[in-house]
Amino acid sequence: MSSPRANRETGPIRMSLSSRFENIEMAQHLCGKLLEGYDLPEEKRHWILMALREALANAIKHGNSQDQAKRVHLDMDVIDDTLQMRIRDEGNGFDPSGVADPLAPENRLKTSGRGIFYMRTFMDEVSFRPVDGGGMEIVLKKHLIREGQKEEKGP
Amino acid sequence: MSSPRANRETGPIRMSLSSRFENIEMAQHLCGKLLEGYDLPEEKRHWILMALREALANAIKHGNSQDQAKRVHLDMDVIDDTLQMRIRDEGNGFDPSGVADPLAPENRLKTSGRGIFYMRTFMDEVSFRPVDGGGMEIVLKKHLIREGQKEEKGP
Amino acid sequence: MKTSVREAKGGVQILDLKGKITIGSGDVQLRETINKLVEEGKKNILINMADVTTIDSSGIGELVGCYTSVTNKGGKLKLLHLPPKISDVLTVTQLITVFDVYESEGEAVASFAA
Amino acid sequence: MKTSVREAKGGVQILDLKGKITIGSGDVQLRETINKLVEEGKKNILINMADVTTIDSSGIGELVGCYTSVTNKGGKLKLLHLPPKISDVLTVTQLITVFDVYESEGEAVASFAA
Ligand SMILES: Nc1ncnc2c1ncn2[C@@H]1O[C@H](COP(=O)(O)OP(=O)(O)O)[C@@H](O)[C@H]1O
Ligand SMILES: Nc1ncnc2c1ncn2[C@@H]1O[C@H](COP(=O)(O)OP(=O)(O)O)[C@@H](O)[C@H]1O
Repeated sequence: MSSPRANRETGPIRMSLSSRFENIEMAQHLCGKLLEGYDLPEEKRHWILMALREALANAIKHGNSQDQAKRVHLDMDVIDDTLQMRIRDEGNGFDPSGVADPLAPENRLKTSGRGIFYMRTFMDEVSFRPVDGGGMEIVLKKHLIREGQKEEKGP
Repeated sequence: MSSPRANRETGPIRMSLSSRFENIEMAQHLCGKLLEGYDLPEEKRHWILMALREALANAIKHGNSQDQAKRVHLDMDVIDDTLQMRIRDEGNGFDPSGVADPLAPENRLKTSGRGIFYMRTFMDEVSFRPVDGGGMEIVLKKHLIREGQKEEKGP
Repeated sequence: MKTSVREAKGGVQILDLKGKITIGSGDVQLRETINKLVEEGKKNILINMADVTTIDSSGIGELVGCYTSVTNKGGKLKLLHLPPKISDVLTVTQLITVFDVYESEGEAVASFAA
Repeated sequence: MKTSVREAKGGVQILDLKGKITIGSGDVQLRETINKLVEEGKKNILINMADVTTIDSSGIGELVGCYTSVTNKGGKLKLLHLPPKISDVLTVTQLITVFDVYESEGEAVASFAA
């Protein structure tokens, strides 16, 4: 019998989806399955899936402008107990440093602009890089804490 | 509100996995999610997922010789209510016409050789083609019958 | 998402939401329901969030948009039965103080008369 | 997959299987359990399939392999409580007639004495 550790290792999982919001659930479903091997508190699992949702929604909406011919690419892997998700679109990219702070008083009641903030709140690490040939890649990382660890980042 | 039909259409879903048998469940899980939109009898769903399992097992075992650096590729789509799954490996391919009939008396008690037979039994269409640059692609098709249709192919 | 509207004491409109308020599913629907109430001259709206299963930043944005449009018309929009995760999501973006949030329907309805 | 062995009347070994008998998970384990029983000289083996949730062609292959190795040693391998889908899978490959299949544990155990 192999150790539980070995059972969990899947190697990198890649998927790509047509740019439809309905497909976000497909990706969440697969990520949820990947996380099954880890004994995560339900809350933590929920925040990870929400961060993934936000990243995919941005890739579909802002990146690919909901053009269903364009694809959203998701790579997932767990390395050293850290979940790493890369979400890539086929859009024009953007400058993440230019994104407004949703907590600034003048933005507090805006109807948008909270997606990246939520990702940063729920994940340990969020980074952006432009992709060769256009599009943006966002990398989300979260350490999947083992037994005995109850502390949570995020709300 | 969009029609149930429109909700179901996802566009092609692609995934790739490292060559480990444990990953078969990942792909089944995603396929199961794709099928959720269709009101399939549980039996039918089960046979589709079993056929997918057999194709992936062959890709991992015979195609990629369980080399975890090699990947198994799965494309899924539903077109005109027909599920179409393409399973591709990075192996050396094979000649499907050379595969022995598992029902022949001399093969009946063999410990292997039933995978392709099961795929053919459970799916409407099974076809093979060698991939440029090596590897085999197998295409599995199954019509996802709507309400009022109770007839099942397969056992 | 499913929406249904009931009227409580004092003409307070209770909007029961059920399901997801996420991008492409429920977010626009929420706005349209609220806009319709506002157009009908309903000014006191209580959104019952008890059966909302998921919300994302788009859903939160719509909630804020509804708040603003009701307030701009001189009305009040309040929230009832916030599930803990939605409360968390409103808290981190400092929106929880913007909304009046109630745990009891009776108290919530009465508060509009104050 | 989980396996456990109990002994019934007449020295019949009942092997209770639980879970999946699929490639890379349970298939080899089944063979090893049966081989061990055969090596210990146990000749009458009844496999209780009631709690087998999934089987694939590898699992079926192992079942056939176990049948052959038990039979070759002059023993008997029979099946108990076949779930319908596993029965279907054995039927289409014309293996269902190879195995003696029982729905009652008592009858199955008694059959070895016949
Ligand atoms: N993948 C992307 N491609 C292009 N622009 C993006 C992408 N992701 C985010 N953006 C830009 O960053 C802004 C902030 O994103 P976000 O915080 O998620 O809020 P929202 O999506 O509600 O605007 C977006 O409005 C958009 O201009
Ligand atoms: N993807 C593949 N690449 C190479 N050979 C394959 C592949 N799939 C099937 N085969 C060949 O076809 C044979 C029959 O496959 P199958 O009917 O699934 O039975 P089994 O896998 O039990 O041998 C295999 O033994 C193998 O030689």
